[in-house]
Amino acid sequence: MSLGYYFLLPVIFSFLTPYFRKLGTSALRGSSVFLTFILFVQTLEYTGVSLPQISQFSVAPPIGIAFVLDNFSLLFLLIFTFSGFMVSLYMLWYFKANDNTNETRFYVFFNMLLAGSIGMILSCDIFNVYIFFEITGISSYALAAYNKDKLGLEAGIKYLIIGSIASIFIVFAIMLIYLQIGTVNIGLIAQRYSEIDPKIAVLIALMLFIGFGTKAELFPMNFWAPDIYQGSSSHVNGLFSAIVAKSYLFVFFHLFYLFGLNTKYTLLIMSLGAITFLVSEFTALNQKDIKRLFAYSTLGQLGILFMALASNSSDTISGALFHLASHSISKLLIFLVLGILISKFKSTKITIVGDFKSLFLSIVLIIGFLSILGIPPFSGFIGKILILKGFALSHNYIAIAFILLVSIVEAVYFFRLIALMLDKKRTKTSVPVGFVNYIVLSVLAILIVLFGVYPSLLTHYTDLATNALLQPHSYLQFALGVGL
Amino acid sequence: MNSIFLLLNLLPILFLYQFGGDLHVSLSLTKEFTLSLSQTPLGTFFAYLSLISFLLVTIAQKSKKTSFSYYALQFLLSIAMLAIVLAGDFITFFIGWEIMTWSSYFLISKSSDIDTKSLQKYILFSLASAFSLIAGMVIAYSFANSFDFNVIQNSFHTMPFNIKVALIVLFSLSFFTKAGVIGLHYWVVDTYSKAPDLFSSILSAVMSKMGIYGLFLVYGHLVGYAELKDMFGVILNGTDFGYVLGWIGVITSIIATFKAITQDEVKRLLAYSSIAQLGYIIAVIGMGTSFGVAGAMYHTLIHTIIKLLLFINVAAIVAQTGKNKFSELGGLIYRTPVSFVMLLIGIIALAGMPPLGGFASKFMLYNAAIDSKFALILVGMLFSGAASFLYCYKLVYGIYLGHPTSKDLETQKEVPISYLIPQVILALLLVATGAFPGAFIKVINPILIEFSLNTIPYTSMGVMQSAVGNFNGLFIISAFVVIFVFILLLIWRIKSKAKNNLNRFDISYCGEVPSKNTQLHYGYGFGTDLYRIKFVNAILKRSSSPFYEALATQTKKTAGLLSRMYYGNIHNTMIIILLFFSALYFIGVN
Amino acid sequence: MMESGFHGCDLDDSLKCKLEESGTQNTHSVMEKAAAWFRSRSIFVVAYGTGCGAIEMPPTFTSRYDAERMGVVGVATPRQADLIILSGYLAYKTLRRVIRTYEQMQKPKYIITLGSCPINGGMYWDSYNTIKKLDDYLPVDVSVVGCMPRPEAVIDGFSLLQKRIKNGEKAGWEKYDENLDFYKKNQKRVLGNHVDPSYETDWYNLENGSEV
Amino acid sequence: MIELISKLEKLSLELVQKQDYLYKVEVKKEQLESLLLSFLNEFGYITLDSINCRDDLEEGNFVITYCLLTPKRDHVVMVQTSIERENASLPSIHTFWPQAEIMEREMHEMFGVDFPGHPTLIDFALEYWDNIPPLRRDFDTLQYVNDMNPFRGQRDDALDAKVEMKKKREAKKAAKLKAEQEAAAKAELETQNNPSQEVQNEE
Amino acid sequence: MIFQIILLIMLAYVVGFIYMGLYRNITARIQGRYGPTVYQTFYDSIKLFSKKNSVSYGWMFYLGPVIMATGAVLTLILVPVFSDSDFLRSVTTQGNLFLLLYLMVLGPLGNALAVGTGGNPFGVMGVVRGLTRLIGLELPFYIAVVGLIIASNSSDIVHIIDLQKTTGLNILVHPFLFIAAMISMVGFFGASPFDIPGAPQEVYSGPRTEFSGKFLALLMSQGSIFAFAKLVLIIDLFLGGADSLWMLVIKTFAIFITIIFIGIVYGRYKVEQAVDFLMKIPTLIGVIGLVRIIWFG
Repeated sequence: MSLGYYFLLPVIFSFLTPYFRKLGTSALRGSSVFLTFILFVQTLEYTGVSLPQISQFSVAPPIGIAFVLDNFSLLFLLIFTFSGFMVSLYMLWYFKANDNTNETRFYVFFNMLLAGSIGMILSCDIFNVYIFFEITGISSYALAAYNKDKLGLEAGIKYLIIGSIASIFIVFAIMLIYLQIGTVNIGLIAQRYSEIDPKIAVLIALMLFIGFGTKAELFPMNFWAPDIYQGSSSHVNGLFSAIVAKSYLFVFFHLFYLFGLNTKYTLLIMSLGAITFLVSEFTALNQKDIKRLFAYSTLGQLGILFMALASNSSDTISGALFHLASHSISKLLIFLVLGILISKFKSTKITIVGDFKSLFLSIVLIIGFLSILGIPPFSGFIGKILILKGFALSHNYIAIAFILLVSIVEAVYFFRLIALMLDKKRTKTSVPVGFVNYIVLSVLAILIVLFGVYPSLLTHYTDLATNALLQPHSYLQFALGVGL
Repeated sequence: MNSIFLLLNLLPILFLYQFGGDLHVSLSLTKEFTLSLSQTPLGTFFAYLSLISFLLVTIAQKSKKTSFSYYALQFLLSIAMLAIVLAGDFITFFIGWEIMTWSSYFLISKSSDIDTKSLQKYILFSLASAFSLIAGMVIAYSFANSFDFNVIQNSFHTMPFNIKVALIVLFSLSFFTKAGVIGLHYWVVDTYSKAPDLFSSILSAVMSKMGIYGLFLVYGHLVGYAELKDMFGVILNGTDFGYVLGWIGVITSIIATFKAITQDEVKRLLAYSSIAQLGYIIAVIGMGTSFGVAGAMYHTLIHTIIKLLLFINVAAIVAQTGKNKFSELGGLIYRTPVSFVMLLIGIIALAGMPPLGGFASKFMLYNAAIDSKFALILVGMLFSGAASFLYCYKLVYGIYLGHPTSKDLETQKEVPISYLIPQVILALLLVATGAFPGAFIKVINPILIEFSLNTIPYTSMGVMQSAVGNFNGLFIISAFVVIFVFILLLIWRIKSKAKNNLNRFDISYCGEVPSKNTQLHYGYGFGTDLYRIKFVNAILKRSSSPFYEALATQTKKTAGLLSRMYYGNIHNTMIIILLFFSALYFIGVN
Repeated sequence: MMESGFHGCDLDDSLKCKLEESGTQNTHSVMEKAAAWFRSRSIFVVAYGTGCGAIEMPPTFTSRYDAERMGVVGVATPRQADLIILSGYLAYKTLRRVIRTYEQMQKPKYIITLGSCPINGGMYWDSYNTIKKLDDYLPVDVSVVGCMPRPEAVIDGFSLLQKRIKNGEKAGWEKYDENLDFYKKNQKRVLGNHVDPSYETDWYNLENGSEV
Repeated sequence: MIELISKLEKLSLELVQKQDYLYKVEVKKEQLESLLLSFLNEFGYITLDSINCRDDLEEGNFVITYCLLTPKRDHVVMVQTSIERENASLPSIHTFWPQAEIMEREMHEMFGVDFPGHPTLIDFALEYWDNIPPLRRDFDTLQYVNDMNPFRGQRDDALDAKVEMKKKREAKKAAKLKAEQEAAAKAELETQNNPSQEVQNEE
Repeated sequence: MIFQIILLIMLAYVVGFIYMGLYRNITARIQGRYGPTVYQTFYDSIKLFSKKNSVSYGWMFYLGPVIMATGAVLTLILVPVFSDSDFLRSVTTQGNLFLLLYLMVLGPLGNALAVGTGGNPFGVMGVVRGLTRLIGLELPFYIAVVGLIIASNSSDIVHIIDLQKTTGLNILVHPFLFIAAMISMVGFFGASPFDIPGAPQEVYSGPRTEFSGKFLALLMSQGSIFAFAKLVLIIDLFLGGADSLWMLVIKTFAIFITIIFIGIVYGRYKVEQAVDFLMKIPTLIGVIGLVRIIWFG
């Protein structure tokens, strides 16, 4: 299968969604599961293939699209398709158990979101990246608001405004690049980026930084994020946390290393990441709304990822990628469980985690929590220790101390939730889980444990991805070879 | 269920017995990490200590209704501890350490009277300890390029001095927190007192010993006592490092002892007592002499036995009566005589009284201090020992002696046999360690060789050798028994003539007749004298809780301040983004 | 000056009291004689200051008159005491405590009273609240008369008691044991149904049937 | 003092001066509590010296007197009230003056006056007293004492004091008489036997 | 050896009782009284043994005094009574100073158990006061003992005695330690100003409140044996031991009379005052002696 189908299939499915709806709800839901399953299985096939690979669609040269898959994007592709598959399975239960009036709308934008985010990581043309960026953005605005409730609509509008601002910066940056170099091919830009007038180069870098940084929720451009998370449904939050934020992160660092910005801006991004981590974890302490709480937690983890990915050392980046994958799985798990709880209790107070009675949900939720905290034998621990080990090897002890100290703050609210869950004095209501969810959540939890006890499963890919990120010459070769 | 887990608990012991001695297994986790088990004499000692403790506690659980998850978590905990003590590298050690942390957390949360605050205290301090450990281990990794203990040990002397100090401080902080050194003990008391009654015995007897094991591992194995001496220099006959640690231990022990006396809750008293006893161990662990290590090892053993005995005893009483305060208990001596005798043996050993094992370990500790000529530290240890008589007496008086404070105590039955079996075993162990103090030297000597220290000469089972005199445990215990029996026979005549079993209200009470409503149990009054002694008052009125509470409040305030940024006004967000961009641009361009 | 007790009761016809004459020899063996001698040489006193005579106790025991040279020494608790000194009138309320204290003492035990009030009520003869004859309720060994007796007289009382102990004469506590019914009946008469539970004997409670 | 008199006049009460430092005011039982409160709060009689009770058996009354003092201690005001002997009851004033608590407790024990609202109306000096309260005049102390505590009888060898005194007096008289007689006789004898002595003295 | 032990106990019993009698007699003379005879304590003891009955509150009430007496006898036989003699040498070599320090507390703890069984709150108050006082009391004594152990590099008493023959008596060599130990000894003998546990005016007679007759006699007997053992320990540690019976009597009497003279002129400290005092002055003196040994010895 050509790489192009990664983009095409979701788009087609997205457009066909209303027709599926007419065939019946099961056809609608089944189509989504089918699509994500196909994509996931296809991605798994790519793990055994030598990379990078390229495929081109030329409408009429030079108009066309070229996709390049290298090891770095493969890791993200795995995460995205897997998360998408899990969410689509989860939705089987969700729309059965809940109000399904907006079902069609959800599936349209869900498929679109997949298309956009996958396109963003595969595209090797900066203008196409922008287009996919916009597709992802629009579908996320719509997903945030798809329920048409007050909070959701507010979130959607806010997201839209912020998204537009970010787009403006990116468009300007691309424009400047094109004016300076005369190409939008990432490979060419990367090769000739050093030729740009330094002042303009700074401007371009900053504009890209602001644009993608805003979307990737980096401090101080992330003040909007908690509102969006609070307004959206929980499974949408899972998508935001596991796919959308990660796709922006991908582009951010992909360009960061390709354009050789790592020599100048490492310290800036690392410190901003650290501040993001610190501020969000502290802010999370006082939250009373569970979705908002995990929004801050997501911001905090993104902070660590920014710190580690910008660190310019292969050990740390490998650890960060592991952590990224682990975080995606864990956060997805948490948000999906929260979705079950919220749909039961019709409330988003943090006390709902103390009100339910279900051994299975408690166990998987605690596994998710402990994994994010980085406690063995769960996958988060491996990620965290790899990051710390990387920092230690580069003798960056301040970063180690910082991460560990703030992690204690993080532990405060996570264990407050766990204590709430274990509190026997609260009256507990039993919560129906649903058959599909048993599978989905078990798979996620098992993966967390599996990566925790047998990390080489994942470290293999993260190491390859790190190499691909830091030594991008083969990627560049392919990107340059795009004959458009 | 109980018997299944009893067998399951036996398995690791049998495994260790069968394959033990020279166990070296390793399993590659990633290309950097390996999980490896490597058995050392030190680890073997601690492994047997913890596994047998778990076995005994499981026996005691027979008559207490316990859920499957409780047993499973407890078994997981025992395996985690086994992983800690047999670990050959830091990754295994740390994984064991963290599994221990969270499995014990869930076990503690199974208690009926646990509250969120205590749970938070426990887990945050445990995590702080773990993070301190993780910081230490990654720093060590950055120089040794391996997490393996042997590699780190070999490359330790090549590290810069400040890194060495940082490593020692980080590891010490981590293990001190687990052992509950004063200042870092904030979690200990609440946790021990609110955990499930039988699990408190594990917490105090075994889990705190993991901190001690860690200290041994770091000081004796990774750093090495010779290296410590080289690094910090020598004071008197010991190391500077040992002197500082000595004072830390002694101060811990003194403060905790006085705090223990004023407690009203039985398990809180035992918790403080646990802190105090671990203070002794910490006081001698850094001395870097054979006697220091031997004393610390011996006291580790004895303290484990004593605290298991006392906590199981108290758990049985709490389960039987449903009361856990001295002011609510009392007068159980003739209702539960066997329990009383067991507790009596426990407190005699805890106070360090001669015929039992408690004295043997104290003797070793004191000899260690004498050996290093740390006289003031020795005086401090003796002083704390003298003060500990008060809480020992409070323990036995408050529960068993005096008057029953409520009616149901007067018709109490003896506790179930399953509680008594482990107690009897432990009491016999205390007698045995008292009678044959020399036997343990055989266990210690391989550890001393492992730490490349001189071995302690072994003459016979009954005699403990020391630098300044010998302690013949066998002689003392037999002399004690002979004289005791002799005097008992002498006054047997008195017994036969005395009016036995007097009504408990028939006491000299200034001509008045106490009634059932008269407060005759002195459980409340214990320790109030201490508040009037200036020095002790200065200790008692101070507490670490204001500091930690202030820290919590300040954190909360900071959080409140920071969360104001996220108030959701989209205009401001836009302005901030633009301003940030322009600021960066001006900085970048210039 | 001294008067030995047990005279009042046999005049009261309603209350039968089988009291022997004082002065009966009670020690037979050598061991008992030796023990009696040691007993006379060492008398532990609990001084129950019931009335104005309490003020005579301090000079008796301190430097001026120094009862300790006779082996008479004060102790704090009735458990250790051989002798109780009742120094003055006894209200009913006090009597109740005195009986209790006496019963807590260990045998052999003795009573010395000071002043005339314990003998015949003294100046409180018509009080609604004071007993007149102590020997109806407790066996008095030695009564030292006077209002109040000076320390010399008290010491003379001690020496009389010592002499009687040394001679092995039958002491009050033996008579108390033998005539428990008599004493308990008298005690019950003035103290009503509220006699303190006696842990020495359940005599009272058997009759009364009330709870201990 | 003038204020006090005028205030009392308003209440149609009369302050009678008994001695130069002693005043008395008689009130009815219903007025008592409010009057005492105004004495305490308005006129500054912060000291309750005593509460006395007199048993007017003939009139069937208890006369209760509260003695009040100011901090100057220059005069005493006695507030007097009389109450029925049967089921005697008074409002408790322990909330005004705390010392009244123990005074009322004693009065309850000795006279049987009830104080509703009093926190500790338990035994004071007596224990388990189940007779008429001992200071009531209808309680016959002598009868009670004789019933309870019979007098100590005589000794067997005791002698009748009157007879003995008479005997003693007679013996004394006789002795005196005898002595006088003897003296007279002696003097007579001497004058008879030694007439020479006088002569010698004269010489 | 058994014979020797019995002989030693008899000796301690007699000497102890005579010293206690002397204590009362001398106290009386200082107070301007005639005082009891020297044998008065002996009379008391026999009288108490000949009491017709004594109360008991169950088996622990018996075992308490027995533990106490065992502690006293064990202390006695472990302290070398005669230097340069084979008298009980095979036994005394088994002991060391740490052992004795703890054996000295075994008695009070055994007593405390019996008192607790007795159930009299006044008794327990006395015990608590006693144990609280012990906190202060032990401190100077510990300092003195630790000082001697470090100075002579042995916790063996025989060795300490022998060493004094060459270095001179410890009372002269380590006067500070001696003063500290003596102040503690005043308390160990229950003399003023540290006699709060049994203060009759406050808590009946403290720990002994419920003990009557034969139990009290047993307590008194063990007290006198124990007193003798403590005196012997002090002369062993500081006065070079005794090589004959006469030296033993003279030296112990000298120590004993000092304690009497200290005790007689002081009033009674409250328990907190006692501990406060003991933690200040004697401790400071002891620490001076200790620092002198460690850093300048």
